Amino acid sequence: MIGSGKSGARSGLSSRVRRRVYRYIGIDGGAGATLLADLAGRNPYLQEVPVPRHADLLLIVEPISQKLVPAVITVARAIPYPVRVLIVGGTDTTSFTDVPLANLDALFPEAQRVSAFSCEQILQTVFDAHEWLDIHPPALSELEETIIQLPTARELATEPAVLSLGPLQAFTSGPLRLFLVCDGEQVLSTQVETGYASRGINHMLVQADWQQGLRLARQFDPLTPIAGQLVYVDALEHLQGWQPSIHVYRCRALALALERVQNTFWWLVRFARLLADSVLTQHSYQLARDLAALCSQLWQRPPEEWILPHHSAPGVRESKNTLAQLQRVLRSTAALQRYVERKRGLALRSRGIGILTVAQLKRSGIGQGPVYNASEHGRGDVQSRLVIRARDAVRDLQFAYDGIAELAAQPELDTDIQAVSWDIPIGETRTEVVGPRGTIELHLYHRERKEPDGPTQVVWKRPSVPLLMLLPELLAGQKLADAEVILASLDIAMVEVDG
Amino acid sequence: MSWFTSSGGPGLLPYLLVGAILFGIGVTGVLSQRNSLMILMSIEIIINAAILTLVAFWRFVRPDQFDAQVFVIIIVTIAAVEMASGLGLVLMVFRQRGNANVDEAKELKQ
Amino acid sequence: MSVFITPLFVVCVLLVGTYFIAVIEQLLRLGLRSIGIALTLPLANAIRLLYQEDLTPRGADFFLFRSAPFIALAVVSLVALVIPLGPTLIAFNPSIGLFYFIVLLSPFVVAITNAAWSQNSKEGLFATFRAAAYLISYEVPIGFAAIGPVMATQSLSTQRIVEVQAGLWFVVWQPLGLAIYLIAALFVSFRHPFDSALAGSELEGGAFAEYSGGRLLLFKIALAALFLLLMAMGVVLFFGGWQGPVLPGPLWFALKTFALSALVLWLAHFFPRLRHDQMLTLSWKILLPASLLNITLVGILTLTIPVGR
Amino acid sequence: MIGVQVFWLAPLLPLVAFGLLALGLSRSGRLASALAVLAMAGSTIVSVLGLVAAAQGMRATVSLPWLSVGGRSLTLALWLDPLSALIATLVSVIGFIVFVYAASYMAEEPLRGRFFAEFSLFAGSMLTLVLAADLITLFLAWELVGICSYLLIGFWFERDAPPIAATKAFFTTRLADLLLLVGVLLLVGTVGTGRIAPILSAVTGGKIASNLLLFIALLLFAGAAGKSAQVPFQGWLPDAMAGPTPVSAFLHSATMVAAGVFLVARLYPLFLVATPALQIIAWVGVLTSLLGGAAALVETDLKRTLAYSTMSQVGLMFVGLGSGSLLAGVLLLVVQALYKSTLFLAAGAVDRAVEENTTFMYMGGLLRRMPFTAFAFALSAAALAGLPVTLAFPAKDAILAAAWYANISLFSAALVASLLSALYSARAFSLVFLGMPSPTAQNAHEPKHGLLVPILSLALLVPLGLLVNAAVLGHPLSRLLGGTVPDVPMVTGVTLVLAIIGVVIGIGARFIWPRALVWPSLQTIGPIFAGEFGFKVLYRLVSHGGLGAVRIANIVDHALFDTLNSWAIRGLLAFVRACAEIDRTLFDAFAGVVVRVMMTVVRASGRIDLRGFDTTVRDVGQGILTFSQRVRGLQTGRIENYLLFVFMWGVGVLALAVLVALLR
Amino acid sequence: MSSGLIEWLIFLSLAMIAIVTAAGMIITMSMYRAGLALMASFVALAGLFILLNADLLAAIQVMMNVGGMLVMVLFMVMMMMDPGGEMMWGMKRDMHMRGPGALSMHMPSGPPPPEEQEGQLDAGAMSDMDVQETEVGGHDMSDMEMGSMTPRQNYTMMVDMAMSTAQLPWAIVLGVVSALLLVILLILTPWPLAGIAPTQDASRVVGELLLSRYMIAFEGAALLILAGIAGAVLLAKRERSRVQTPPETKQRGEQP
Repeated sequence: MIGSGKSGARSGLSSRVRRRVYRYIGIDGGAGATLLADLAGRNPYLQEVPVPRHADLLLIVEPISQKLVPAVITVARAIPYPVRVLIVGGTDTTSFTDVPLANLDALFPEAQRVSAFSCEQILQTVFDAHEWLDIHPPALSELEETIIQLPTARELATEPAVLSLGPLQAFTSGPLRLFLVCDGEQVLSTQVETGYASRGINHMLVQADWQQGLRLARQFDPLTPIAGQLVYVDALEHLQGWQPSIHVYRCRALALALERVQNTFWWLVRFARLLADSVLTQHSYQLARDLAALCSQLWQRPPEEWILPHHSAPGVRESKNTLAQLQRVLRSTAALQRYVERKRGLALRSRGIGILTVAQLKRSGIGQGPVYNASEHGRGDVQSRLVIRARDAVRDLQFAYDGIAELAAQPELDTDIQAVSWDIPIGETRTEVVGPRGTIELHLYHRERKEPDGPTQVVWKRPSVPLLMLLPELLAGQKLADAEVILASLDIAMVEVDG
Repeated sequence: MSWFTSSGGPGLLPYLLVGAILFGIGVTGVLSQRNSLMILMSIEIIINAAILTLVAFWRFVRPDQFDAQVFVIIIVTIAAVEMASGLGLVLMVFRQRGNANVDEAKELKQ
Repeated sequence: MSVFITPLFVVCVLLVGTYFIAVIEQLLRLGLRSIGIALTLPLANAIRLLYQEDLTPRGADFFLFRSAPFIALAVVSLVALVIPLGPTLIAFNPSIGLFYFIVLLSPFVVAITNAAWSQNSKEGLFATFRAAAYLISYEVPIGFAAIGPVMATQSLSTQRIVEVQAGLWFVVWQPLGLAIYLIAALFVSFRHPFDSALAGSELEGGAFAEYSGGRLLLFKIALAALFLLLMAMGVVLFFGGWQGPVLPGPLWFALKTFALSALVLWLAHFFPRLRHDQMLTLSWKILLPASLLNITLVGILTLTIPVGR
Repeated sequence: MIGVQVFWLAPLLPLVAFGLLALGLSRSGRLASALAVLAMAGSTIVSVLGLVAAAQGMRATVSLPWLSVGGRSLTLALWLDPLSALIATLVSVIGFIVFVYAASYMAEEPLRGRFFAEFSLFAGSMLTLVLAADLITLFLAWELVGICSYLLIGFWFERDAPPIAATKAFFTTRLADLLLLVGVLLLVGTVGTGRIAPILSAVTGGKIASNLLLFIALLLFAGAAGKSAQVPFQGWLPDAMAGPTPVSAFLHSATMVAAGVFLVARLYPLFLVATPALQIIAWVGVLTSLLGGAAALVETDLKRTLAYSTMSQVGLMFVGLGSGSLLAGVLLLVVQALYKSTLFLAAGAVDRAVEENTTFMYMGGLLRRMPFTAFAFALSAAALAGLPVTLAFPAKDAILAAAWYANISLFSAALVASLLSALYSARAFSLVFLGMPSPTAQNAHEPKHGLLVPILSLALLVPLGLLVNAAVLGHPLSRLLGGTVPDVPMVTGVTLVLAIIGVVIGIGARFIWPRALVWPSLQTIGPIFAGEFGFKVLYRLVSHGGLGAVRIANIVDHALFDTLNSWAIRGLLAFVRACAEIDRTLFDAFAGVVVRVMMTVVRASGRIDLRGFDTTVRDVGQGILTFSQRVRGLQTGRIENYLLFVFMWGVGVLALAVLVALLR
Repeated sequence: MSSGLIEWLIFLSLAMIAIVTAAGMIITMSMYRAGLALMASFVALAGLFILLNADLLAAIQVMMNVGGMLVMVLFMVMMMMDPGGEMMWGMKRDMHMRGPGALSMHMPSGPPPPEEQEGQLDAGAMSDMDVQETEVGGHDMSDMEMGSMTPRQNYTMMVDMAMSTAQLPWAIVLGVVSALLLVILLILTPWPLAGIAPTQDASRVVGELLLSRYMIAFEGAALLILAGIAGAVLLAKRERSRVQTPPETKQRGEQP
């Protein structure tokens, strides 16, 4: 029994009774998967519901692309009166100049706003806001249709049912729309529609100088900012021909590993909620929370400040306590791994479905990442993906533990070189970093100087894309209830795909 | 009339009348419906009319002997079986030609 | 006069019981330490739902959509009548009480299917199919599991079943029957591991996807009440109903019922939600043969050792 | 005495084993064989106990009420009396050994789980048959045995021969069983109970009219003849060799063919009363024996030879029974079971040794290569020949003596038959084990112990029987079954001389014509015997009758019902068409006439107000035309319309009923 | 108010329900409603059984028929090509759930109106119609408004949606006639009445009867059920529905 729901409900019983229950449905523009996963377990008085009809609070996490707007409006209209809307806009949407993003304040002028990206603030705003204005969602404008090619009733011998999941997905991080053509409970064919989370970063990275470039790279996949930043920094350093010190390398590796573990945990939380496996949910949620707390007070300065070209890294803060905590997290992660491997109930639901062979993966150009490892070392089904991720988490934590112990032993050598604003030299480079979903690769070409100065061409190799391409052949023939589980087990980040 | 009321309450005849009316409705359904499943359901109505009559007779003619109830149980069972096999047949028909309408089964004519 | 009072009493008991079921659920979600929240939260939720507007989706089958929750409630309160709360405290005591109980379980599913169908969406349609499939597949095991005590008692009257267990509870020598009954009961009342017709996230809430406000509340109450009643019937069948040493009968009955439901919910929360075909497999390939086996065993025991009579 | 309490376990154990195997334990063949062997061992012990108890003069009956529908109550009853105990012991002992043999013989068989399930059922049902105290029970067991033989003979159903042989056996015996059933029902119906003891007492008490009794006896014997392959039902026996060897061993020794003899022995008093039946039995027996012996003499296949020998031996048993000596027949039954099973097991070993070939041409000269098998074979062949080493000698002697007492011509025929048996047994032995080895026999070797041990143990039982019978106890069988073994010294001498002569000739022939499989002196008459003695057609008919019946049923079904349907529909259509025709011609014409008349009238009285007439006329004509249209439309070929007609008819009937009610 | 009067009231209401719902089953447009109506009629009959002190039969009636009808309904929903059952698959419900359309449609009489060249809409086109997805969840075929259709379309749609065959009038006549005849027959026949009420506990007696005197019938019924199950399974069994290769997925936001 891990006491989730503590922090919100600290105040006494009386206030609890006075407090009202909010049942929210979250709309995730792509950046907010972690936030929503965290929020759902924070406070029992703020419950997440899967269906708009049961909700009375609409929680929108910016940025929302134009394409997603109709869905948002539909959901808002589906919520019974009285409707409240809360917009969470942590990231600076202003910087995305290329693709026009939805202006939610125009859509819902009565909405409350939280400009920070933290659960505490959201809870505070929700519970302390006594005057909610009622929302009058705008009428649905003209929607573009999607034509689906169906098998004819002849070859089915019954009527095909087209089930459209999304675009607001509980199974992927970020919006994605699936059309499942079902014969009864069996999925016959799938049609994927993407582009709901596109912010046009690919365009903007070109002609962005390196500060903007760094910021955009961090935004590239909001779930793994460090990885994105790191790959960009590596690229720059490679172009410049700098060699950071071993200490810096180690610190970067540590930060990356911790981020990987954290992603895995939050993904696991969402996955467990999807399976309605409460034990797993509580376990992984607690782990994720602990690790998040740990990371927040691990470094002397947050990573995005010191992961810069030719910067030196800071040491870790009060080592004893952190080490003890990390030890604890490590131990319970091992326990989690055992649970995932042994639990029969979980295996019932996850074994033997969504099997991906190595050949398939190779064909679609996947040679690394947890999914590939699962297919290579395990049976390649959903359960083995779970297990592999858990093992990776344990390994990464072990690595982090050793590294931090070492760092704590050494005296910190933080001689901060102020980064002079230099420009990107002519040249071409390709760097890669192991993110939580696989290797992120960056190709930077820079041919000639121009104003504003930025690389000529930027190509990201994103691990989620080929998985998405695999989806239709993976889902064909699966049970309807399995489709979502399989999709979730792939852990596709739509922001990464859409860019 | 003694078989119209018994001890103040409705007697044999009212039940029989209800049965007759249900029978008529069933006949109408069997003859008029276009969909074979609807025809099956109309047959069910007819069967239930018969059952009602049977029970009424049991109650007012031989209440001391429970054979009628046994018959009713067996009839209900057999009706269920009939329903099951009928559904199977209709399913076959449906698979062969895209629908289960009787008025498009004209093989007798050709 | 008691003819009118007892049903009223039964309904009140039912409401209290549903509240406690909800509390137990919250406790399982939040953990034992936040008992205070668990106690207040159901009430808060209920109030919230009452405030909410209740919508009828466009193109819904108006009549069915509106009437479904009331059908469910009506069925539940009819079912409740045959539960013996005490030596004399039973609203309606026909000679075929147990049969009556089991028979009335299927109209409840009709209510669910109505709700699912009438909301004019594919998700609802899938939910309809699933719920109906479950109806067929659990009616048999639960009936067979309930036959065990009947064989021992040689009577279908619930009151009689309880009286027979004065000496020895049936659970002592029919544990298999109890297990089958409890699983099937979870099945019947669409409880957690078996709730893919109502909460399968691929169906976005399935049968209740379009319900909101008061009707949703009614449905939730009906579901919880059905589960409570099934547990109560389980107590009647296997745990000697209101029989108990010191305390008055009704109190014993309440204690046993809540203990049993808490236990079952706790056990259930260790499993992830099952897939529909897994549920059907469980029912047809495991529960059904097991219940037949149970009947055989009980028959042998009843004939050899005169337990029961 | 424990044997009395538990004897009913003897059939039960194999049946239970079958149940367990059928419930799915037969997945693993090893487990299945172990279980079956265990069950047989258990029932062996039980039946031996029962035999001991019976020998001490104890009797017991267990009965289990089966169903009591329609006033009469049927019970399944087993009882323990000397005969049943003896045969049960025989069956279970041989069964046990054969099972052990089969466990290693079928070791490579993928489906041996199924095999052992059926085999245990076979044994169990035979034991039930033997111990049955009730004719109904006996008949049930009888049918079970038939089914099992079908299943087991056709065990290798994917080959060509076995299924045909199985069908043949099944239908031949079925034909006989039908007669048996009639007989049993007659008996039960007349006596009023199914129990054997009261029936026998009733029969001996002369409660039944003699001619009816004769009829019944003949019917019963027909059943017996069917099971134990007597003329004219013998055709299935040689083909039954298509089954696995253990099956043939069991089926020829103690179970199937023994069943017929057992039935006659069981109801022997009945036959004693019906004397003509007894004579018929004797003659049928001797005929079968002669035919079988002759056929065995010219057969070129080892197992078939043995099968024919079985026929002849069983025929001799019937001779014994028919000529009034129960003891002789039963004695030969017991002994023949022992050595015949040995012979078959040995034959199975030989087949294995020469690469699954069963004809003589692949054998020969195996004596040096597989001495133990040769020894066992020789021992039992000698018994078959009637040499005095074995218990077989007194048995045959007794039978011949009985025949001598009964009828001189019968005796001479039986004498010839026993000579034949000596000849063919010697011939078979010499063809297999003596002379030049054939190429396949070059590298033959002893079978593995799993096969050898049962063979030897059974073989040793054969002479042991003699000691037990003659020396140690002095005719315990006669003491057990009552009555005395008929014994005539002269006959004994003759038999002995004949047997020796036959054996010498048989073995000598091998060296005179070393290459010949069939002795040249028999070449001419060979074909007559080789087949089924002109009964071929009958068997073809019977065996293919099964499939034929099904086909015929199909044809009839199609012909009858389809034509009926089509007739019905065609009739309906014709009716409708007729309606259409009628109104097309009649009404239309009529309408035309009316219209014309009217028009003339109208035209004639042109002055009078036209419009009224005109409209009415047009309406009439129009109405009639539309009506004819409507009626023509009846002929749609749509289901629902025909349904409509049917219901119209029903309503008509209803209206008739109402009229009747109104008139009353 | 006497118990007899109460009994009369209950009887009348139940009989009313039974008859009206049975008629409604034939009349209504929606397959699902038809099934429900039949179910309701059965339940009302069960009520009548209780009035006739046959509680056991009432329970059995409910148990057998509610479940059975539910399955029936599912079959209808699954395999009604005519829009009555197809509404879920993307027809506008109000078209036949509200207004006069709520009653079942008949075969249009008379010859079909002439074809139009453009925008003609036959059954095939209709079944393609629900292919188009328009929004999350519910579907809408606004171009299928009754008003906005040419006569030809209207005719074909009427034919497709018709629940009853062209011989409806005959059927009604026959039904009425048969009912009337039955009624007359019933009234005319003198029934031997026994003025006593049943006393024993039905379930026990019936159970004993079933297992003693009617055992053969009982076993026969069991056998029949077995045969029925086997036959139904055999008939309804179908080879694994083949899963054809998924259509090309179009990936937006994909730069080469």
